[in-house]
Amino acid sequence: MDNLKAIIEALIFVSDVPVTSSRIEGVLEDVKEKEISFAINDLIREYEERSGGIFLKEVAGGYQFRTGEAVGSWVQKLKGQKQASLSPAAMETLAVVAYRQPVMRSEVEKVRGVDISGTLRGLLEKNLIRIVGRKDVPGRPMIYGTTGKFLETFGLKTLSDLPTLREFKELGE
Amino acid sequence: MDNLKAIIEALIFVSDVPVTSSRIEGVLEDVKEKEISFAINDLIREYEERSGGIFLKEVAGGYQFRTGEAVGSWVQKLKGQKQASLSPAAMETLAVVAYRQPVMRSEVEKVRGVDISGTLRGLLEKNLIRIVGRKDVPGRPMIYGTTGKFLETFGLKTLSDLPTLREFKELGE
Amino acid sequence: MTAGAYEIKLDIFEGPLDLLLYLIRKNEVDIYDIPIALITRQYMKYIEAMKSLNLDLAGEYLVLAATLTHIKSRMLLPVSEEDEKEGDVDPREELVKQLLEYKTFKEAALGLDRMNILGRDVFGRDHAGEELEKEEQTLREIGIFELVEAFRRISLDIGQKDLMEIDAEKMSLSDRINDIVDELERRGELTFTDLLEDTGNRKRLIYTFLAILELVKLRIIKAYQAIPYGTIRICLARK
Repeated sequence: MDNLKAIIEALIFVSDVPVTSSRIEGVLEDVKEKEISFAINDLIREYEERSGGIFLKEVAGGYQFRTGEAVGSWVQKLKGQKQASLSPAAMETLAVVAYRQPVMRSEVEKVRGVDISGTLRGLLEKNLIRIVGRKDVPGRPMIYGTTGKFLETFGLKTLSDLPTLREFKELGE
Repeated sequence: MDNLKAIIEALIFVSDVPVTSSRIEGVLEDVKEKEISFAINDLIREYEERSGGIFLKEVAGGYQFRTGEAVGSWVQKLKGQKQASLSPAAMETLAVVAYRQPVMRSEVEKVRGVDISGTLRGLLEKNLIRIVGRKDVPGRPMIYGTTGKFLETFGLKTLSDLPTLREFKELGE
Repeated sequence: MTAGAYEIKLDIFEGPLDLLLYLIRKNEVDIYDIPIALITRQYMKYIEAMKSLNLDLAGEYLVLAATLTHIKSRMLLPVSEEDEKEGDVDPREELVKQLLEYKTFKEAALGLDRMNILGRDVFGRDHAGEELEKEEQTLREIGIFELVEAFRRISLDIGQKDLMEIDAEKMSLSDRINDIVDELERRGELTFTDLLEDTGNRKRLIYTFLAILELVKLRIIKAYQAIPYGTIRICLARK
């Protein structure tokens, strides 16, 4: 493997968060942006073709190594305790925040028809959503949006990678 | 790649400590010890031949992925730029300064119940807080407040965008 | 049906709208043409079942019960001339709209759940056991939640009442104080009029004045006059 690809592979491997190409550029000062992006795409393709236990993925605006879906249950077994998934209620609140952001708590409650303080707090604690500011209306209510961790958790490159709401509307009818 | 190798690769990849072959055997109950050891040796050889940024190594009685020596200096460079969060202690000091500003050190210490010289210096160095002046009492103690960098770090437009404790409580505990 | 027949279903609903959707699906009726009398009757039975089991019935269930009853009564009324003039609105319209919207987001939530979730379906490397680098040069984006959580934590420890309520007005004053200090750091000296002039509204003017008073009191700024009734000049005290 050429040296550039080897370096990039190692940089992505050691990081605990998705590594952005600008961070890689910051380390490899003299290398052109284009060369770096070529090398990354080469690596992604190689792992894809090899079809092993790990893959290089583009998520949350960066790059990260992850295990493949096919081996997930074995990793789960190694890790022991089952990872706490989000409850359906939390997932509903998250869906409304994700699609309607920036959104006020009252708007989410109107859609779901229930009080959402519990799920909102849980999602804030898990760092899947965050307070993005206040709305310029009387009472200046807080507004919420999703985080980079949300993109990372759901394996999305950007928010525009979310399936459109229209797709779900059709599903529902 | 065959399925067994893919699983083993994933199991070793996800762990932060070397994975022993007996742990792998524990996950793959029905697979013979010999098959597992063959698969691991295959993987080691493949990474060796590929000569990329990461290698599979036998260390401390187990197996672990590590970056290659050739790329070590680049990894060091990335780690030097590591983005860090604030310690809980620093976060508490920052919270008191943010909500109570303009505030004296002694007031923060009274609230936190500990000496804060360390966290205060750290926050000043990170340019999250600053000295805004001195109070006109004996000893002329310094008064602290937050900076523009503070607002930027927390994604706030103004200090009045900070949630009040009342709002925070409404999220339930 | 007895209360027991509903019992098993109670905790699978995410709220009143979810229960309503379930009833519509169960009866295989058209969401755009809900037989309101039938659905209301069944809905009420669930509510009664919850009550008889002494379940903590969330207020939202009762609100929807009232809405359903109201729609039902409106549908029984003969259409008056006034209604005709208003375009003959179906009393169910608003509810159907709300249900459809909720249904879309419920599907979206299921869609999220079907994705490959990190930590459940796919895994990254565990970095917990690795030594942390001591150098902290840049700060990552930190959520305000962490900051408030830290503040709440200590407020609980201390239990001081005055710590508990920080109102927006105090923060607005802090904003103005910081603005003035910033401006003085940049320009060295300002006149009293400079500071009061650029204030667009009355509220801001008051905050500016209070901020100057606070800053003088704390000896963060110095205000001086060369001659009586002359220009008031303001500069930072620490320089």
